Amino acid sequence: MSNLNINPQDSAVTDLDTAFKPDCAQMRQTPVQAEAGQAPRAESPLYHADLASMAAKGPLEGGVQLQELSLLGHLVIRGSLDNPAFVDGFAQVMGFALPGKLASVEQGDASVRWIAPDEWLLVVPGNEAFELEGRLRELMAGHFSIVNVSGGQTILQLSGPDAVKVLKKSTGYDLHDRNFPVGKVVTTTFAKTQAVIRRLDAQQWELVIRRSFADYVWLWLQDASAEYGLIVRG
Amino acid sequence: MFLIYCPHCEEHREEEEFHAKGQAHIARPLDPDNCTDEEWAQFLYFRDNPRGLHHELWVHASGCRKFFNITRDTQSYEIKETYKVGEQPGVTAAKSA
Amino acid sequence: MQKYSGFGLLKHALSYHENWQRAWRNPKPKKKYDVVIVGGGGHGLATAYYLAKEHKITNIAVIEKGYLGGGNTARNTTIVRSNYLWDEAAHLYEHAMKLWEGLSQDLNYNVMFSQRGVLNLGHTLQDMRDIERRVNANRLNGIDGEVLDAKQVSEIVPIMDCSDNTRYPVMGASWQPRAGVARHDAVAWGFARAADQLGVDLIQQCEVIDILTEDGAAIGVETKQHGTIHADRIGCVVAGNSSVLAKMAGFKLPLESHPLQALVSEPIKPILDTVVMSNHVHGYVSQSDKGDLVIGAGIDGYTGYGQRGSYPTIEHTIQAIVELFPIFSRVRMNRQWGGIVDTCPDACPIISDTPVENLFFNCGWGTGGFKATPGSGNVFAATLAKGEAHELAKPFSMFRFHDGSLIDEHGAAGVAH
Amino acid sequence: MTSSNHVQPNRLQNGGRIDRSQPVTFEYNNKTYPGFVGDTLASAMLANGIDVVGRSFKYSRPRGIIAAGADEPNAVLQLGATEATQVPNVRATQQELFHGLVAKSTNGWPSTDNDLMSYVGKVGGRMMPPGFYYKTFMYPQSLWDTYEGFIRKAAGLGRSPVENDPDIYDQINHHCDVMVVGAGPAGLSAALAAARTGARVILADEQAEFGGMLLHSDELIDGQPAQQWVSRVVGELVGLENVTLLPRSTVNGYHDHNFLTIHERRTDHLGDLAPKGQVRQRMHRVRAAWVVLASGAIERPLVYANNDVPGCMLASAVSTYIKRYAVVPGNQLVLMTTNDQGYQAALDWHDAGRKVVAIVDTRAEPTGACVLEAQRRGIELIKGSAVIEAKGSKRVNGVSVAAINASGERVTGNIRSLFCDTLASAGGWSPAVHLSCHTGSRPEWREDVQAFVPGKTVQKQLTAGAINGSYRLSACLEEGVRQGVLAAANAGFGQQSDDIVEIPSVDGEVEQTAPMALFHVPHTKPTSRAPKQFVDYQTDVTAAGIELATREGFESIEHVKRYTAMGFGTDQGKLGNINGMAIAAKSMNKSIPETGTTIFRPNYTPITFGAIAGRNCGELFDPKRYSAMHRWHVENGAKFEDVGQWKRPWYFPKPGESMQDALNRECLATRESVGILDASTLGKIDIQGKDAREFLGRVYTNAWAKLGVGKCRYGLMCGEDGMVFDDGVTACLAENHFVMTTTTGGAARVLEWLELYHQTEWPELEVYFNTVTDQWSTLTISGPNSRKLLSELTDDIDLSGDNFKFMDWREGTVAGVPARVFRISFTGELSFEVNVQSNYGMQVWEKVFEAGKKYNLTPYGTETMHILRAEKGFIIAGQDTDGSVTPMDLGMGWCVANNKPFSYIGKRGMAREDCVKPNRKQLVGLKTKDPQKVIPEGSQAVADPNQPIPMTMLGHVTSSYYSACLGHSIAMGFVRGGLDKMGESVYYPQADGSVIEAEICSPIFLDPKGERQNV
Repeated sequence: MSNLNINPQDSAVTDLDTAFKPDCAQMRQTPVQAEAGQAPRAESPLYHADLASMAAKGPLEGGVQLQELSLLGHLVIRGSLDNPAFVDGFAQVMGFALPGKLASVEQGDASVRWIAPDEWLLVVPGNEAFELEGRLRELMAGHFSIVNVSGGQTILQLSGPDAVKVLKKSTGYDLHDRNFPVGKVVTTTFAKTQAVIRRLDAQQWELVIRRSFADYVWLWLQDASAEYGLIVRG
Repeated sequence: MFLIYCPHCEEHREEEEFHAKGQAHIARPLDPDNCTDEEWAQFLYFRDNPRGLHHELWVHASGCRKFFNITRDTQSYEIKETYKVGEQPGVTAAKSA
Repeated sequence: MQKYSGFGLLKHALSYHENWQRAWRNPKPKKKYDVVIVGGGGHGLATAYYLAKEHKITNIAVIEKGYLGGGNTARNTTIVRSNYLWDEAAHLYEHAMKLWEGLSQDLNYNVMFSQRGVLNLGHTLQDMRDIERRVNANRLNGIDGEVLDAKQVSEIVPIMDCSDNTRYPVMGASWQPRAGVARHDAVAWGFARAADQLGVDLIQQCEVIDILTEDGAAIGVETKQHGTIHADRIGCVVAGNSSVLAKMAGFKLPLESHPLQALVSEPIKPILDTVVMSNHVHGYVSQSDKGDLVIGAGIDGYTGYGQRGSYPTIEHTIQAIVELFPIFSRVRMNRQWGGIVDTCPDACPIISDTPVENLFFNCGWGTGGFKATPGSGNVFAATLAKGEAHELAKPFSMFRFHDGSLIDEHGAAGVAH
Repeated sequence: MTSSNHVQPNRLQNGGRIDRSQPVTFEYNNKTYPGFVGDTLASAMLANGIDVVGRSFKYSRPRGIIAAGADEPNAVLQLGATEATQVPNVRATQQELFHGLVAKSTNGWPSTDNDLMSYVGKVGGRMMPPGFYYKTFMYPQSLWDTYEGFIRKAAGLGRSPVENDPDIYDQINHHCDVMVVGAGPAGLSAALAAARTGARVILADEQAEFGGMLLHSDELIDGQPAQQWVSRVVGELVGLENVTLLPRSTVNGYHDHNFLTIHERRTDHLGDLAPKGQVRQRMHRVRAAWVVLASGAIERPLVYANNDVPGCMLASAVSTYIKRYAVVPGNQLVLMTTNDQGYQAALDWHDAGRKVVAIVDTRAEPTGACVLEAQRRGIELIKGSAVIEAKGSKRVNGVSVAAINASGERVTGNIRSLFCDTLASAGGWSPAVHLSCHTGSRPEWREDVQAFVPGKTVQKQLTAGAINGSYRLSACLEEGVRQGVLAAANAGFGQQSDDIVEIPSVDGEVEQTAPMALFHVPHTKPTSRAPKQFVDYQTDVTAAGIELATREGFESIEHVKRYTAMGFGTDQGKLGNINGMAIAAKSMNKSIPETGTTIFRPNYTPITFGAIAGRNCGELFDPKRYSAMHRWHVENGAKFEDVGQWKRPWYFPKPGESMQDALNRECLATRESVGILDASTLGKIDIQGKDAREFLGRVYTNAWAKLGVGKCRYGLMCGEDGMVFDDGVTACLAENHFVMTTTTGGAARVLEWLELYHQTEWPELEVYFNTVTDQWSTLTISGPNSRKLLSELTDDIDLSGDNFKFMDWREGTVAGVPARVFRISFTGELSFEVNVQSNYGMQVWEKVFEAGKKYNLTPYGTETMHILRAEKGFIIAGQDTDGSVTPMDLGMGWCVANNKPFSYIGKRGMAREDCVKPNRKQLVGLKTKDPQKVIPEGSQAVADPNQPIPMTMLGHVTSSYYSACLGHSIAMGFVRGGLDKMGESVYYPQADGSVIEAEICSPIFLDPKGERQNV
């Protein structure tokens, strides 16, 4: 494949209608009572592993620490950097600009990761996702999309002196400081699935993984970190 | 195992992140309904399959999910260049001949 | 020409094996032949043999750029079976199977065809549906086959893990008792010796660099080492290099040449006396008479003429073998290698005339070439002799890709629901 | 039983690098022997005077230890104290000794020491030239199986364990700037030079200790003993954080783009079984910017008569055993050499206090400094001669020496017999070019060093030391430094200049004089009649065998190799290949370069399957994907079906219920009241953008232009060939917003398909695709009571038939959770698909069950889903399609819109000549004459069951079930021209000889008007 009739570069630019307001169905996906407190039970992808009681029982010594940051708001944001209405819209709502290639920005309890040239992952507290999507849709225009995937993935934090060894067993990507400075984000293979890997500091890493693979990744991480000792954080 | 430069991520990645999608620059006929069976078959099935320089389509499946092109020597497996869809190869059999 | 036999061997032993004749001559090519076969692999040599034997055309040259049987013939995992799904393929492969069954005697060369049976495992409900479908079709086509359940499979291969504890438990298998393995090099050498005996010139170290045509018809080949060699008809049997030759003749083929890897363990005492194949977990294995576990790996996704593939492909195959045979975990892998397989969009071969008159191609066997060797040569010989496709070859014309009459042998895989 | 503290007859009182403070015992063929930590199994066996370590594969000849490393062909043993820890084919020269090691020789019956097969070997030996089995066992044909049985008995070396492996293996990935292979003098200096630039360096060596030949060398580097220099360099490397040192690690494969695999043996020196919690072996997967190969060279033995009698050894191995392990493998030595280096073995032997009977130098007038050294020790030197034959059977007891001509082709003098028990031969060196060949590069012959060296390569590869044919220590050190600096500079570290690392000096290095090019020692008899002269020991390939191969016309070196099996052993011909090529060349009157070399493939030395598989086995072989409700399914006794990587509930048997009982119950409950299916695994793709609608029209076969907001539509997806490959329902959420569903197995494929066309064909269309498969949990509530049930869980969705029509969707709240409810049906019943964010899937599922009790809400799995849809004649892509059927073949022309302006994917394909020809196989319904009989899926249809084989088959059964609701079996299948054959009979011959007759009918067995779903 790969057609020669059209040059996507040209077409992308020529067709850009930045005034257009896409008509999409935004949906509040978390119960309204959530704020009221008596919310229906929400289960994160690793709910069944009951990390909390593992943390209570589990060892306190070890070279690797693992924690699930569950039930956060995940928004996949798609758009073109050639579309000012998209770029500025984001900046106005978030107060910071979309990060460039393989970079991330963290401000307060919001963080955004570069995923692809036209794709970013924005993570915010679970109960803010809906309102935030609304504001973004308000201020953005032209060709863009926002998809709420809060139920479809989860975040694992891996830290400790041996965390990098566990990662080296799991991905072929080069994790060395020179190639993977703090703040960098890469989407890559992870064991036999994928993960969005972000470096939080010298010894702390973040994995964004898909819900249906969470149990597999959990099994894998326990196995890979066994020789260093795994501390589970509730 | 190949080490492939993704022109979208702008860095080298392991082959395991990519899928090969066959020969590049095969234009879908603009008016399929007026193609002969044979013309359609050429688009559908018939390939250069060269020993030597090959322009091929790959996708960064486990990365940015973007398709792009590679010019590769199918004998030595050297990758001569990678370039985005819609762009033209800089290295061709004609040029290197 | 001396006949091979136990007695002959004894006779030669007494004379210290000093008087063995050459297995084949090393002739200088003539200027012109009735038929030139490009490609001295198993299929090309078989073609020459049957042309001479069954069609009495003996003014033939087989032109090989390297050494006889040095391509995929020397690199495959030697599995021979005929349990294909569609009638066209099933009849072609069964034709080959029948020839295999008398081949050693026919060639007076022991190709060590060992009918130890082949199991094609099923790991999902859809696998089992496809197996039922294929075996039923085989039976009605006169091809031996049975559908086995997991228990029957474990009775045939007790060392395989047929329990429910595996990631993809074995649910059953198709079983073709007449299938098996053969000594790959011996097949090429046996056909070569027999063809030579019938007067065929085997020209090694002779590379074709152009196909000569005159108003739309092929008249000969230009070679690097021996200049022009003319021929009334030309048959190309060059597997992975088919597209390269087609280009010389000015047309394209519906082929992609991919690396296909294989590997062997160190020789171990006999422990596996049948052939086990699993498409679902991607691995197949048999044990050779030397004791090596002969293991076939998956096909790499890219075009490759380098006779090597990517390491992850080997890893996935070994994972599958260890999953099926956990006891092999401490056994060691000795060597790996790769071949170049010319794959067709419908996973079936091309045995066909071409846009160029008097030029015929036999290619596209993909991963299924070795098992077809005698059948492929046999029908291609008939095709070359008569100038039109043998009955069994007709469905495999390259022009089936124009009208869409494909014979989809991997279609049955389908997608999961 | 020998006592463990008995003396080791061949062990020297002092010297060597063994740890005499750590004595250990080991078992060989049921006898216990002493040894030391620091020994290899081979050095300990030699120390204990064990001569015979195995029987040869073909001729069952007694064999002893020849070499000291990876090149050893004979000492290949079975290791393991327990069944589960058996390891076949362990090379004793590479196995470190540990306390309690249990080893057995592999061939030989009743025992290796006196093997009855050896008589067969002696007598039959001459009946077994290369390729003998191609020439025999053919007649009568019927006996081949029997013959083969005998051949197979002889097969194999060691045996596989028959219990599962208790050890674990894993993998780890590395990236480095400079990968140095081999830690001898060249490798160490290369690694140090590169490391000092700050480059990331990995240094790997197959041995337990770094240093290579320096570990048994007397030479001085920078004025210190070589061993001190080694520990100084290793010391510095250990201190550098940018350096990774891997001892006991064999670089076994060199792959494209500088990807290397390293096999590290982490615990094999500690015991049979890895200490608890430890990884036995680890594969390192390395991506290197630059590679320095410093893999050294392997000494060539000379090929002479009976050169396989135990006691025949490599000269360098003799030195290694004496100097590194303090083991002298005999009492009286005869050394035959073609070069100066060979002398060292005799000098070491003499200095160890044992007798050197003579040095036989094949050169007419050797003049090197080594000659004076030998004379200084009073060793007899026999010039211009060769050992043409060894005597003895289980141990050398003498040799025949004779003068040979200058070219080494003829014996020219009388035979002189010498008594000795050890014969060392030094035939020169073969660079270990193996790794450089793995990526397709062919080695090149260098006349001046009489060896193949690495050839041109496209890899970012440098070479240093003996692999280049540079055998002098000073040269190895210098090349190491220069290549280390160059590799680092190429990778962007330091600048390429000579003064970064000083090149170590070697004191008092003596000039080497020219070696003689001799491979095959002549005999008084022609090769064919002389006693066997072995080239490849492990495969019993002899010089006569190679000559025979060429005589028979096997002239390509690949032919010779394959015909004789030369190089096919577990040592891959490390000792024999070059000699074999030389002999083949000579017998064809060609030069070695003309004859060419065979190409080496991975692995350099064999590695366990377990290590290659790593952790990707058992539970972790492939991911298991679960829906948010999986825990509930497990707790409620579901049986699961593998669909792609998903674990889907197959059916929910009650205690004591058969599968069919369960299916009947699930079907009836759904049709009579209400059932529920977890449909979360269906692929879901969110599609947004101005041109989303246009895009759908191009990838689906039917029309999408007019689908209104709030509506759903079923669609078929074809390839460009017009063959159906996926299907599903897509809903219009808003004017520019759709959600597409795909088959469970097709999800990833469809998303990539959409991206492919968007990115490469229609980039001008404004649309974005995102997977939301995991985002939504889908609860399919189906059955006449589904509306009642749902109404109890929602108060903001008007479920009435008038306001919520079939194929509509609504947004609202279900069980307190925001939901999208689709009124679509795959069962033909009134049916609602409730989609909630997966974090709430389990919660809603449970609430639905609470409310569902009074309606006998019944969970069902994929099998019941299949039956219910089959009763309605709905297809399942992948079961009722196989990549070779068009929508028309499926009788689904209603789902194809040919008036669309854009020529959608599949339109042209399905218009091809063969796809529109009449009488194609078409999908129809099948009613069995015996209503209780269920046609097995996969059965093949024929018109006349009595026709002869091969029968003409009309098509096959794709779906077939017993329908409890209808009280009879139902089936769908393909029949040639079936759509025009309604009412006609087809027959399904079964394996048991029975035939099932069925009538062709509409595939819609239940509620053809669709009233049940439209209430």
